[in-house]
Amino acid sequence: MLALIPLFPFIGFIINALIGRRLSKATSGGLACLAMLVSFGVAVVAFWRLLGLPAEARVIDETLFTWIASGRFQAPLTFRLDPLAGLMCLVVTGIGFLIHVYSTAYMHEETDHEYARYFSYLNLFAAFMLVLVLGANLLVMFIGWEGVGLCSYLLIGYWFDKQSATDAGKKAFVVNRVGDMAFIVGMCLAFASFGTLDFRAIAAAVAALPPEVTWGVLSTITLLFFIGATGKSAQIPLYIWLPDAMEGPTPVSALIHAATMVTAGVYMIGRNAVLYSHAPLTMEVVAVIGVATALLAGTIGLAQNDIKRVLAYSTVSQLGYMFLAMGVGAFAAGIFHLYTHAFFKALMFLGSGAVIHALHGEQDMRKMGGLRRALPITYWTFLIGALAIAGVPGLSGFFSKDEILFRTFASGHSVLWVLGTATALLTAVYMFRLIYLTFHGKPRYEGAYEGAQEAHRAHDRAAHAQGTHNHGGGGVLHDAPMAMAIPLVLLAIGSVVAGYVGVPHALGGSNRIETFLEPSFSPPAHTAPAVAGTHAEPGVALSGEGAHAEADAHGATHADTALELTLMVTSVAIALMGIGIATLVWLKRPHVAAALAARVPWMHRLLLNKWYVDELYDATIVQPIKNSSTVGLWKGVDVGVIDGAVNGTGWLVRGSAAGLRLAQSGSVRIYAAAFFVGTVLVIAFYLVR
Amino acid sequence: MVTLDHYLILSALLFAIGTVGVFLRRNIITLLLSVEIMLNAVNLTFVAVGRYLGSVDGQIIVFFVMTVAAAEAAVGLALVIAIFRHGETLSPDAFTSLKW
Amino acid sequence: MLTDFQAIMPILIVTLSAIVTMVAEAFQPKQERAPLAGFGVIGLIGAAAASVLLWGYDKTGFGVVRADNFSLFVNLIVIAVGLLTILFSPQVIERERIPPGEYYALTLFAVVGMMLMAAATDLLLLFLALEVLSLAVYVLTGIRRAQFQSAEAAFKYFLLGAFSSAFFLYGVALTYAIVGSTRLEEIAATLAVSDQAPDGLVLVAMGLLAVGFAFKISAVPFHMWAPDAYQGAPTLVTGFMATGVKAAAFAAFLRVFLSSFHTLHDSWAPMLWLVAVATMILGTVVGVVQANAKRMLAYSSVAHAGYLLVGLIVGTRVGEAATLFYLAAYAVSTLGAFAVVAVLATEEHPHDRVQDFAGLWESRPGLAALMTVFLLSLGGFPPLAGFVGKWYIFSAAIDAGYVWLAIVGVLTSVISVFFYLRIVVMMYMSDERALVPTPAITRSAVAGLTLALVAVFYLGLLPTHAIELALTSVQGMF
Amino acid sequence: MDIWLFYLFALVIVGASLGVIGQRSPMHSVLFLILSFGALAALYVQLDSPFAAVAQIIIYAGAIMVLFLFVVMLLNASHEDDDPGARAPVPVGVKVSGCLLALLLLVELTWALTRVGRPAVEKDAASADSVSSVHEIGRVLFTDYAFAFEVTSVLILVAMIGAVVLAKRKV
Repeated sequence: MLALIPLFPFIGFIINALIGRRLSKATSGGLACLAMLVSFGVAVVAFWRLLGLPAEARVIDETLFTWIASGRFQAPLTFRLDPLAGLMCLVVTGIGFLIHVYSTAYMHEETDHEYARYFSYLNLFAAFMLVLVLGANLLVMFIGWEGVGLCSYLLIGYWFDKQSATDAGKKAFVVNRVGDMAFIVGMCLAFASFGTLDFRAIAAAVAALPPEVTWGVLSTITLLFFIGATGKSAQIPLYIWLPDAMEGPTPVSALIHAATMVTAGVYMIGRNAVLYSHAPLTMEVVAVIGVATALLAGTIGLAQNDIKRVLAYSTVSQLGYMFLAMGVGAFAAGIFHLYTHAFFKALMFLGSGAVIHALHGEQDMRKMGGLRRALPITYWTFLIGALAIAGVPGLSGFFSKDEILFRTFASGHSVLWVLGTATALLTAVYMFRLIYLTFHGKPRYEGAYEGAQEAHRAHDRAAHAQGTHNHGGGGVLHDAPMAMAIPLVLLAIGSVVAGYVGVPHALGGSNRIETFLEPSFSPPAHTAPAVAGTHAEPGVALSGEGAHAEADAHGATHADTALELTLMVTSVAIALMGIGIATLVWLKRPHVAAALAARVPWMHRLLLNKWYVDELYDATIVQPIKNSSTVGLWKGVDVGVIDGAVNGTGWLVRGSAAGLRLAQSGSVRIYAAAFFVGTVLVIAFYLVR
Repeated sequence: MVTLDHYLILSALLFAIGTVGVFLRRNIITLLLSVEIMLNAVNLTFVAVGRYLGSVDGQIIVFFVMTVAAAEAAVGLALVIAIFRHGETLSPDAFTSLKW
Repeated sequence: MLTDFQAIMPILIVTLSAIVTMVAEAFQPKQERAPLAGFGVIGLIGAAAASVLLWGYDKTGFGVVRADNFSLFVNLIVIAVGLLTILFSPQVIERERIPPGEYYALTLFAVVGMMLMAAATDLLLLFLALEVLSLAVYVLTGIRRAQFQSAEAAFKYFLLGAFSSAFFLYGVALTYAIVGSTRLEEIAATLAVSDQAPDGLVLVAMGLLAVGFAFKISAVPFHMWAPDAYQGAPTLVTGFMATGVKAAAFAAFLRVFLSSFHTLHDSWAPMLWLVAVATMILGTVVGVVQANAKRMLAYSSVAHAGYLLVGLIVGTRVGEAATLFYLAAYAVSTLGAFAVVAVLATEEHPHDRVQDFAGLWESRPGLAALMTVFLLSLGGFPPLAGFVGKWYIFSAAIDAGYVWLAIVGVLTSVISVFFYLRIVVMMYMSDERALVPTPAITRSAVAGLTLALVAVFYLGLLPTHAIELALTSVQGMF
Repeated sequence: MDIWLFYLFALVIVGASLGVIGQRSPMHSVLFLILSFGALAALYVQLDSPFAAVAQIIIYAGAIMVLFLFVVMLLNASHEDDDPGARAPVPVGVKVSGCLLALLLLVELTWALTRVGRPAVEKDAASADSVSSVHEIGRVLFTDYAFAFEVTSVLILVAMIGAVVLAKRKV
């Protein structure tokens, strides 16, 4: 049954890939949506069955067949549904389905052919993502891990006639490969250390060990996995690919680069929660990197003008939050945020897609404005998303973000808490900056002018467009069509209500989601007593967090409640302050923004240029390689490819370039010389020993 | 007194001379000849070692090596003829269209 | 006597089929075409059957040939390689005007040499087998005499091959000088009793043998011939030598170094460690910038030699089994990829540049999909054959403490994906179309491609059986 | 006496081999090589291996070298400077580094060969008869080496097919 969940999208992929070119758009799109819908249905049923089990026994294992088995080397192809995987499955299939539906409208200008190709990639992506989620061991997860990376590459570069798109695809792929490498090594090391790759077996093996206070093998494994996660989930230093990934079609950005794939890193850490909680040193690293990424991306998001880039940096920033949660041991809170974020970020991406769609591809916010009246559905749904991400009470983002900040503070990381809260402020500011620039103020889009010329009756009003004008571009602007509007509305509803599964105790809720997820983060039941003992030890405040969460589930103490309420009020105040600042600067007094930029130009330039990180990479890695390879090495080689590939292989290529050029000269003498040098060296090696 | 080492070192010297050939000459046939020198150097080792061990194995192996040398020479020379038809030249430096 | 012939039965069958092929061509009537490929297929299937029947008996023939499970496993790999090559051949032979009788006979003789290399337990016989194999492959490389590149490739390969043979032979001679015999078991016995540190001459002899093997498997820095020979040879021959020759050379390498010289593992492993690292890095780095698909695959095969060396260096049972499994996985993937290149070529256009693959997904979706699978398998993409092989080798390495070797392996295989994906990207994501007409594909080529595809998925999804076989086959070897 | 003969023949072998690679006419190279082979055969005789010596003369100097000579004549490659494809001489750097490499190899081999712990072995006169016995050679060749002998037939067959395929004029 579990196998059916990824199977349906996979069938959809096969059909669209093989005969998609002969199908009409409606058929191929419908097929892809149907595949996702059925998959979602199966996921719901499976989830329902999971809920029917007693809390401690909520695990459904399904071994399809023994993939690799010989001696010590065991890796069955097993899918596993536990609370964590169940939640992720619902998110992936549910939101995935909505995005498929949205895509049918968004992509309708493509040819039949391209349309089928698009949906086949999208289905394939969903299938791999579900394999990643459902995999019961590292190797199966790795199938999905690699698969989603590949699909992401194909989808970012989907509009391959656009140079920037193919470049972005390559960049994403290169950066991801760096992370994957660490992941594979970590996997090998984990196998060498535990003799198994099954998550539960590893958890059971680790649970018997004391937490690793000094650097050791557990820390190494977890750090390697974390590097893998930074690649996939766009954290420092490997975040640079995600903003560029916006070159792909917007629904792809929504699905892959906001709601699902990028969360794979967070999910993977959640899967290995027991392992991580035994490596407190890595946990610190995770937390610090997480909050640093959150803050950095937040500041960059403040100055971007491309609507999708703002959202992209916002995604990086929110992912940083999730890693912060993971790092302080609040696994459930991190996954909770992952889940709520999926709703509102998908919503906002789709909303931005509707805007871009309406403006025929315009993405620069400086050329938007005043779209509120023209695109009411988009506006209102987008506003809900923005309120949710800003952390306004009552919406989903509020609950999850607060939970993370509370846990961070409660675990004694007050500095990280301050930084996290500062990021919350930034989030509110840049989100509402986006809202105001896009939907409020004077229309600045070309259609506002052209449309006016075409539509006579709107001519005058458009020419004397006022702040409140609404018809100027209205003549040519269309709000989202049905297939786009319905997903927006559904996601907006989700963004509001999704948080209510995790109402904290401090507000009289029962935080059901944490209680529900907790078994996924503890070692398998039979070793539970040993773990409890370990957690009770005083030296292990960090790893004990899971246990704390459990304690909370049963009833928080008064002090905790008071603290939580205080923090909550603080962050609400911060969020409102952020919205207020944005309102003041970009809505009420737009000139203030310009003045601010003029007053502290270096700051503005720094932010606008993304802290010059891309330039730094360019100067330290890309340029030296370009220089060394243009010095006449490998003439007539596709230069674009060198650039792309060399980004990652940089120092390797540079180091060996001179010798290699000399080497393959085509002269048999040189080949023989290399042979003799080798022989002489081999013999010398033996003789000097 | 001629010891085994005399023969072995002569053989090593001969082998080294064979290896130099490829760097000096501009004629494929001479390159093949230097391979023959190398094979003969090895043959000397076999015969000498066989003699000092008091067994005929060394000589027998030399027969096999000669067979191999003959077979290699046949194929090699056929290749030389084939390649000569293309470029009307026997210089190894003329054959560098495959590179990088 | 009967045992002797039983042990060489697979070899004998293929030899006979090679001779039959040759004779049949000589005596066929002018207008008719004898089903030459058929004889080869029958012979190879017969040899495969004989290998399966011999499984587990560990027969020894003439004192110098061992039909143990190890050599039988390698037999199966090289038979598969030969079979696939022959299946792809008819179309290519027709197009390139290659003399069919000689072509098939030489291919089969090369298979004979490969099988003999894996089975030989005597260094002299090993050398002879190496020569049979090499001479056949040199000629196959240059068999398109009308083409300059083919002749050049054959010449380079031949000249360097002859040099490397001389070095190998010198190693045999020095071994003979020390041990007084060329039999592997006597070498092992002599080395085992000398308990003091190995003297320099043993190590030099071993080094020269290693050089000879390293040349055949195209390990750095003995690889220089490979890209040129691979590019210039007819594409199918390239596939054949990139897989079959490598498999046979590795089999002999494993047998010699892990039986005769196993006691000196601590001496040779560090040197091969360096070679393996250099091989993996160079093959990958230079592969990234190639514009010719065949040349790129050549560098890829250099890099793969590095991964295979990892299994040899590890030197444990698991490592050996991993090497064998990897050989099988690598063979089917590589052969499949080369076959796609080969069947796409036309008389005027070799279709071997990376740009030639532009838009293949539009014109030949089936072939594009096949190529994707083969390339992804080579890149170590789960759940395909190449991934399992890599995973198996690298985890064996980490298990045995060779962590850095595994890290270099992972790093380079991660990078290597770039050059495989370049072709994939060309096929799917290119708006320019290579306006090259693609030829019709014969039924036998379709059958061969399907077999290779099935094998890639079989070894990727259900590798257990093959791994078990590989493990059993290395058990009785030493 | 023995040692002086050895040095004489060694000198001829080395000198002739240097002649093979040291001058520009392939024809002369082949002739030098035949001379070298002749001297080598003399050393074989000194090593009580007359059979190897005879084979060396007949097979090597006789058959194989004649084949070479034949090809040299056929292609009319009398002098490498006359070759139209050979424009520039081999760069001195390549020559020098090649010689250095070979020298290094020689030093290494000599070092390894002389550092071996075993004493300088002498020929024992007792085994001279058995080593030079053609009867013994025949017996061992067709018992211990019978299979290898058969394999050489395949080898020659391959070489034959190969030579025909590569060198025949019409496709």
